[in-house]
Amino acid sequence: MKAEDKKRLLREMIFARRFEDRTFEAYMERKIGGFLHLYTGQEAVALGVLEQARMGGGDNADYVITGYRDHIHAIKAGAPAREVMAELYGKETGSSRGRGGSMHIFDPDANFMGGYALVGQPFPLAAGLALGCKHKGTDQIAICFLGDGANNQGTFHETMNMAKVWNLPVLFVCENNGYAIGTHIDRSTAQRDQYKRVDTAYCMEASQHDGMDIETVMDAAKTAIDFVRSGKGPYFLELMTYRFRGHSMSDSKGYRTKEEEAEWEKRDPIKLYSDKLIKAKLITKADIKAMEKEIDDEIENDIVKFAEESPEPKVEDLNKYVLDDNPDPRWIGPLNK
Amino acid sequence: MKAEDKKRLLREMIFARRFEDRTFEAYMERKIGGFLHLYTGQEAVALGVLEQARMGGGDNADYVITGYRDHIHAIKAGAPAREVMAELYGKETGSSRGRGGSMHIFDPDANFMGGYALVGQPFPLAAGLALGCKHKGTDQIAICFLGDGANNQGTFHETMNMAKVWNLPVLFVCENNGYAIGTHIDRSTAQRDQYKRVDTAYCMEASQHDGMDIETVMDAAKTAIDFVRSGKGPYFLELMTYRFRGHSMSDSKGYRTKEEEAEWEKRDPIKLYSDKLIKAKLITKADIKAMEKEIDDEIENDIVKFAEESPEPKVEDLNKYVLDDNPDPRWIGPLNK
Amino acid sequence: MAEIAYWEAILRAHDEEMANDPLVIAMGEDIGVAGGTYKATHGLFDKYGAERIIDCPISENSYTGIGIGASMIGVRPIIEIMSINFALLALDTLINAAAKIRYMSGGRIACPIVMRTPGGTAHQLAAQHSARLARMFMSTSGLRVVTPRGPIDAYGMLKSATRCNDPVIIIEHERMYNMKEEVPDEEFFRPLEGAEVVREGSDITLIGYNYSVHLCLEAAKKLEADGISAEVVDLRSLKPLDRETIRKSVEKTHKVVIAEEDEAAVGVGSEIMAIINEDAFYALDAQPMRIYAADVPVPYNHKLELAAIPDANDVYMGALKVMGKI
Amino acid sequence: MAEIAYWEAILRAHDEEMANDPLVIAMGEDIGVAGGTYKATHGLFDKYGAERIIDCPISENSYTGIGIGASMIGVRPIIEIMSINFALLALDTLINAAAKIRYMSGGRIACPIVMRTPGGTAHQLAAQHSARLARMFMSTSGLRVVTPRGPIDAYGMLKSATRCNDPVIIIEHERMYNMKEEVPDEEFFRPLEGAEVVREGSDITLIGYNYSVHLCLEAAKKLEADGISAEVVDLRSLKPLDRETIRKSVEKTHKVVIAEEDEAAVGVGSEIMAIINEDAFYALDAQPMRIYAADVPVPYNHKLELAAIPDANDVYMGALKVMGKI
Ligand SMILES: Cc1ncc(C[n+]2csc(CCOP(=O)(O)OP(=O)(O)O)c2C)c(N)n1
Ligand SMILES: Cc1ncc(C[n+]2csc(CCOP(=O)(O)OP(=O)(O)O)c2C)c(N)n1
Ligand SMILES: [Mg+2]
Ligand SMILES: [Mg+2]
Repeated sequence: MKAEDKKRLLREMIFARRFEDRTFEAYMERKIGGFLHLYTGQEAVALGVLEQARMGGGDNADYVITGYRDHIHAIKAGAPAREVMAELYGKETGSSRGRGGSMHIFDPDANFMGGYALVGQPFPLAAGLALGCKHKGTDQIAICFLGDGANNQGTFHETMNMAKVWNLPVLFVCENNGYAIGTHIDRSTAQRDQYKRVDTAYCMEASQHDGMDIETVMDAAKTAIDFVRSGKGPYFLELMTYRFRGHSMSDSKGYRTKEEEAEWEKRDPIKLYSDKLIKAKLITKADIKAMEKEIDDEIENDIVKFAEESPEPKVEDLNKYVLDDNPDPRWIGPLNK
Repeated sequence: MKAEDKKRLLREMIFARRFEDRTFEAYMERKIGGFLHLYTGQEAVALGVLEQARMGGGDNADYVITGYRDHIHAIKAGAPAREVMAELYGKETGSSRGRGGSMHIFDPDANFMGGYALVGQPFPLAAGLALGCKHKGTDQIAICFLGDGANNQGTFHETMNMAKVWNLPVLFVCENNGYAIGTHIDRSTAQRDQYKRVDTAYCMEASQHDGMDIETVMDAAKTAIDFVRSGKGPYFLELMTYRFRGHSMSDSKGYRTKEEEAEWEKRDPIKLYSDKLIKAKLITKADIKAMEKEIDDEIENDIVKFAEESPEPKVEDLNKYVLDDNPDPRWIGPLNK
Repeated sequence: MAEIAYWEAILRAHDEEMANDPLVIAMGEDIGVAGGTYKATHGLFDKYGAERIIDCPISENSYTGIGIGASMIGVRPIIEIMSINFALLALDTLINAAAKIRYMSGGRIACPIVMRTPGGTAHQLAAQHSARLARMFMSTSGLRVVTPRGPIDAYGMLKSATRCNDPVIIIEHERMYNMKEEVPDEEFFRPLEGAEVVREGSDITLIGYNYSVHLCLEAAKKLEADGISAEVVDLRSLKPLDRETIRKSVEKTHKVVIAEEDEAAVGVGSEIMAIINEDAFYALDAQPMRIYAADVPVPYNHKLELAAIPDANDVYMGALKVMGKI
Repeated sequence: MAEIAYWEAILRAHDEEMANDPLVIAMGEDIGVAGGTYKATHGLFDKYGAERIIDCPISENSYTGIGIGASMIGVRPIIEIMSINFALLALDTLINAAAKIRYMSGGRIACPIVMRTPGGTAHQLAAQHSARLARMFMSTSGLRVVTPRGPIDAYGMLKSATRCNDPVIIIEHERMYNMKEEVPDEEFFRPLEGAEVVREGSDITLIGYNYSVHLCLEAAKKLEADGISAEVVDLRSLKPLDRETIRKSVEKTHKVVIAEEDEAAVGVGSEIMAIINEDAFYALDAQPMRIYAADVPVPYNHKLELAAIPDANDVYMGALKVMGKI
């Protein structure tokens, strides 16, 4: 990887962190409503994996889909950050035109096929996207991010099986942060190592890696993506990570210890990567400070400003988008009597 | 096992075969309606496993639950065969009072907790029965029979996981006959060996055995049941078998070859066990003929007669059994105004 | 023009739509090698191959979800659920995903799936195979729900559903697959919206959908013998509903019976009653009436089963009552 | 007598019922160590332990099924589903198993489970967290469905539900958990059947359930200012429904508005409209009216969200219309 790219990647990580921090503030100011789930601490996972995929939308790019903790995935896939922020603000310029909110970012122009609140829903949808790619004969793949808790949904089992039986080009990325809201994985899941839930059970390629070190993530992702893209079938990639904030905004974190948090924070992915780049003399502390400043400016003066100034959806448009608003009367009718 | 018991067991197998044959006839005569799924060919599975469990109902006996192919399981658990037949005839004297039919035999007096049409439904219900046993502090266990096709339901995954996490006393018996209606397991299931779907994935004890040889089945079942009863948690027992008839009555069997059928019929569990007992000089061919005659008499003159002569439910009782018919007004009301 | 059965009509629509558009695929249990429980895809596996006629494991929620996922990028899956009772397993993906994705994405993503499934009571299949459930789909915004009453609609509506950009639920009936009707040989489409007056009449309106249209038609014949002229309306599309046709008919006859095979509570009949109250209350000359199934899980015993669901005579007697004849 | 919140009322009922009967257990996601999303089981994990306050993996269909299985042999599980939207995942086991097992077994096996779950729209949770869905349960025979409107019913009905031998679905509401009411200190039970006239009136009947009772009460106050005396009926139990109380009220006031937060199509309101037609058609002096949500998945944007659901003013305006005042 080129030095420039490494610096860009670090910038993306810092951007992700700052972006989420800023949404936190906006939530506190009641500019954002609903549930808000932040990706803080897990940045290396989505950014590292998607760095190895084809992003940006179009007929060549891969498809990305995930759960409700979706801002960073959407942005990395190519959704404009200002549109993501505008969505959180419930604006007409938002990725989902203000209809979806934080948990439901959609940007088909970036092949970002959505964030979903129902934890097990993205599995089959991802396999379906992969089936679509295969059916059309392209070499695009579908990438599905999901949590360790979500893996306990029945759709996990059903989908892993079909993905393998039909040899679908889909990469499942398990963001194993050890918790489903306040329930630790040991209390909910018999097999704590998520990749071991799929390797023998579905004869699927699967592996587990550190999700805090973005270079490790990228290496693992490259192997996985090459495998899937070459037509060998699905792959299950488990990345061990930790969320530094509560599950959503209303979380007291009473279910985990300060010691555990401190232990993980030592391995903050941004710190790890900064240190690496500094050590390799690709960047200085001062460069990073400048970068942070630039990011904050961008967030404040471009992204938040855009969100703040954008118009809300019109109330008279409430009934738009329920069904196709301009259907072909040949199929729809009304019936000719 | 005593000679007497071996002979009894052979008799039970032949009885099961003849009972199912007789229901086939009654179906052809339109005395039985709905869907009818016969256990022909698989007798060694239910009879062998349940021979090792505590049958007959009551506070000490184990609980049994299965799918729609349920006649033999119910009878072995202790449901009177005449009541099972009466149920198929839709009579008030039937196990389910004529309301359930072939797919829904229930006999709580025998701790037989039902046959269910929805293929994945018995998994969680079985785990729930086990949870109940554990909660009450008895050493009863729950035994759940289900097909290789049913294992593709999401409830399979969800239930295996919870059964292990909560260490429930439940034995899952997979009747792997290689088909789900007309779809061969290789076309529906990535991991053809069903026990390999659970061992690593849920850290569960699991093993695979021949399901046509009843002695093999009994040995495996003993190990499994001892394990579960001793409090070590759930066990998954896979038994390889074959159904000699179509899936249900309307099945043309066009999806499998005559050769495959012939191959399996060589290992007819009744033939295998008869031969063993004859070889061991515990029984003669003539004894078996006499046994068959006796069984046919019993079926015709007791069981079918009972079913034929029993009354149908009264139409005015249509609305009975929807809710508790004699509820305690303190909880139910109506509201005192 | 040839007389073909309901299942043949569905098969023909599948075949034509698959020939017309390579993006059309079919998914379901036993639809391929085994030819389909109701033969709706019979022979298509050999013609289109395993990649387009997809035999699914028994995983209703997820293969429906896979169909939805594929539809988000333009594939057009026709998904068969063997019995509407099993569709309960797929309600999450149907209601929380397919029905909502267009809206949640601000109109940016469509889910053009078709789901076909038989509802209804038939030959003693008992409680877990006899639900009707049209009501559950009809109450979900973001879905289209249609109920073809015979081969012409079964063919023409499946073709339209396949081309439509919305998720369409087609509710068939166990007892309709062998019903026959003359169907034109040339290709045609039947629209997914619009109720249809299938019999003109002036004294009373009988409203049905799916199988109950046939009960209404039979009752209308009986009423004719009594000198009562009954108009029969087939709702055809439960969602969106054609309120106009219902209103016009009630304004013409001033009397109405709504017949369905399902239980009454929060049923299609309740909704029709409610919209008649909203749209034509003052046109009513008599108390409107619902005909419906008993509020019980469907029993296995044949006599109980028959007692649990309405027949043409129940519709007929209901109409006489509304007419003040009994 | 102390003023307590809805969630505290539920917590108290849990605590008392668990103390009373060792066969009572609670199941759900995050109800134990984490104390419960709505605090309905707060502190009980420490008191009753992990075997009775069971934290479940995110496996709604199966842990509901496990509760049902346990109930078949006498255990009495109180199952929390975090949001009614997720209950769609458990509909198979609820509708095909819990609701049917008593009937299918000829009355030989009961399933005394309680399922508690909040439906309703609240603070911009968007389409996948805002469904109301009471209608889907209400249309299922074999279930009891209740909707406590405040702490007294939340406490007293949960206690009754726990002791009742049928599967009971208790539908709460995201916006009711912090509502307060004076609740007697001594133990009491509130029956699972019976609608309640929560405000007497003579000019018009406003019918609500769950959150919409509060909209009706607010509207009634406004109407009073206009000199209109509105009677408010809380349905309380959606299944079985207390038709008698509805009929009596309509026979008294001759005018009716039915208010719900859910979409109209095949809704609770449709059913109430239908039974009024059946039971009190000739008592109606004016066209009855339904007040309901827009037929859309609930949007995230706050203004759209508010526009999608009715408020007290909509009920008030509806009542004025029925009264012929506008
Ligand atoms: C089907 C379903 N059940 C329950 C919930 C409530 N819920 C939201 S997030 C969550 C935990 C998910 O944990 P995990 O998959 O590990 O993802 P993480 O939040 O850790 O990223 C739960 C239970 C839900 N959204 N969907
Ligand atoms: C949820 C559900 N989906 C589909 C069906 C239709 N169906 C009935 S039996 C069956 C095959 C089951 O195969 P398997 O579990 O292997 O049992 P077997 O019949 O071989 O004993 C199917 C698909 C059903 N009953 N339930
Ligand atoms: Mg997690
Ligand atoms: Mg099988």
